[in-house]
Amino acid sequence: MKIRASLGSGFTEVRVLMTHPMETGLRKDADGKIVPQHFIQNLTVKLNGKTVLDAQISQAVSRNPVFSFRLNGGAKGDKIEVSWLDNHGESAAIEAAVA
Amino acid sequence: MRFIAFAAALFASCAASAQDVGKEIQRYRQMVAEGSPAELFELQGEELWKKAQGPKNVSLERCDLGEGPGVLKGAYAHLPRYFKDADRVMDLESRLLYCMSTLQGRSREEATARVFGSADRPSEFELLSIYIAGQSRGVKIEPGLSQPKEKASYELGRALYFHRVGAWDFSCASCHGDEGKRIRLQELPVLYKPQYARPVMASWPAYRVSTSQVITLQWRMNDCYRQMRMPEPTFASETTVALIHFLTVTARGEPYHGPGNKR
Amino acid sequence: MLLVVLLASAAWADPTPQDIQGIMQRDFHPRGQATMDRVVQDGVQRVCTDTRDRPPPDLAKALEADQMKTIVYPEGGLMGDWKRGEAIAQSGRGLTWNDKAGDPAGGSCYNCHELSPHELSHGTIGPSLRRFGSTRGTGPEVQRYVYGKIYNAKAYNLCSQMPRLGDSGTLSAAQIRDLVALLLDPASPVNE
Amino acid sequence: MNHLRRTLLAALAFAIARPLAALAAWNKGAFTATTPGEALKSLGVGNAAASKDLHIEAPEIAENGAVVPIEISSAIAGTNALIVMIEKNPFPLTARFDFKEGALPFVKLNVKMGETSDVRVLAEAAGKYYSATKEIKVTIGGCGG
Repeated sequence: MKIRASLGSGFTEVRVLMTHPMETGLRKDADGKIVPQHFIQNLTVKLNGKTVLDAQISQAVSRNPVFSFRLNGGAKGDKIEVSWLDNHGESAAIEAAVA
Repeated sequence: MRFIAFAAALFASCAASAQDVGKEIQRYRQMVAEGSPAELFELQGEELWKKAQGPKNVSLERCDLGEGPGVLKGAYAHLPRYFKDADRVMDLESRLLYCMSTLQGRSREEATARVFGSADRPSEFELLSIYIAGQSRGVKIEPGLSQPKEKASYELGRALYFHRVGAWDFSCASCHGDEGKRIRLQELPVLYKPQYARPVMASWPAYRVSTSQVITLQWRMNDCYRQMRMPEPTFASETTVALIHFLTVTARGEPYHGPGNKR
Repeated sequence: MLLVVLLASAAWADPTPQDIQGIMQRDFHPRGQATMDRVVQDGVQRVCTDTRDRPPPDLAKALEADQMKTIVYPEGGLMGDWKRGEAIAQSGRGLTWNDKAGDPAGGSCYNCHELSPHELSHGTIGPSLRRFGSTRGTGPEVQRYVYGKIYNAKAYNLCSQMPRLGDSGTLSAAQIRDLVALLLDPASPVNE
Repeated sequence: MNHLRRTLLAALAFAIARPLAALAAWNKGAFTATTPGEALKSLGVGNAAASKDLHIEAPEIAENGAVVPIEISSAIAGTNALIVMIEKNPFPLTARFDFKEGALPFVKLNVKMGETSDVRVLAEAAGKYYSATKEIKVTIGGCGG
């Protein structure tokens, strides 16, 4: 999982890259077995500890999801945290400061 | 990977003319490139480069890719080239294989058991390639061409490019021979001409969004021969390296800007 | 500068098709139905490689005549079912190492040709075949020409890039008849 | 965007198990609805007025349905949520983004499309809903061989 944040004019563009198979439950693996559903359901973005974006996503989001968001203003040192939770209860989070 | 088995786009009126189609495909590729997770695979490649493996339990960090042991900056952009220690012209993947055996003590059989990976598990060569290629961003493509064996490899590659063979009588030029040609919606660059080879060779290896896979030039040679209805080219063989060498020489001078993103 | 001169005059140093055949025998290995006999060039492949697809006319005529003799016409009519023909034209399967020998192959026609106006995703390596039947007619001679051309395109144009779909064992007589219908049957979308 | 300064951040990637902030519960009903109408009903969305201020930036033709890039931005004052629907997907509701204090109503994401279809986006602003639609043609890319 990786964040890349860049300052725009008046906003900070945050790009998040996540490794996740986002299985739809409709795909068969090499030997013909259905691969069970496995996808991120909740995505949260926090700026300096405060939730600024709450997202619910589905298996229709592409594998290894990449999202871009825009946060108001933003300056050096702002702390951005992105976390996700999937339908298996697994989760991950990443934290970074705007350079 | 696909959500549902594909349905071809059968729709009532076929309003889009050829130019619109081409323009829209470019737009699709440009937007796909902006939102590509390729960087994640570069990170994994870096970890693998530093990971001790094989009977000698050593990492690849002392591997000499042509710019000196462990030197990554610009190494990819200067391959393929002649290596005195192996007395052979090598591309990145064949050189990595050489280091796996000499430094790590791994057998060819073990190291090449899975040279092409899957979306769930990329192969070592794919992860290492995308990481190492990324270390040549901005460096001009300048493969070796001064040594006698480098010239011979270039000439072999050129002859292979036009060699018609296989159950369907194809050569590389059958598809990559004339300007403005397409297979389905896939434009076919005329790779023996510098202006078309440059943008292509500056963007391999690449992340292919449709399969979520890292794809390398060794895979590309393998898969093209498969579609030429030929038997399989041996991984890192002289034939594959010579073809890659010919394409890279044809693209000389272009600053490398990969790893790229493909549909 | 030396380098440019070298490249320009490198033609004499290029390996010959025979050299390449030897290198391929060393650098390739069989996989699935893709066996090593395929690395051996036949006369057509050798001449077209040597002359970069521009064979001298008299040699081309002679070799085209040989290729014409390979075409086997089935008993009865040459027009099959255009609907099956559309499926064959869409399918890219056949003769690769991950196709199972014996499974029905496709003609890969849409890879190179425009056919039905409803298929946006078509190639441009071959000429557009839009309205082929409505412009060329659908009589027995045209049917015979189309059947023969699909069976062995090299009989009509020695160094054509079109595979010899019948001669190579890719398509059966029935499948070629269905493609003839796709091109010539007035009801086929190709002729809309 | 061209004045965008690209700054690569040091990325600390770690999997944590610490409790996550109170999450908007994943709306199972809406995400498992098999028609756009059903999905909207479970989201409690009434009729939505078409609006030119709700922009969908996406290619008209996607070479591949596995990854279709879509950029959505709303110029409707007070937009606090964006909803993405792909009409012809088996489960049309694809994503819902709730923007809190500090985030702009903008998102770029890659979605999967089973076939050529309309992409319908809804914006929620001050309790009212607005919509925009764009058709994306999905074809088979590559050599099909």
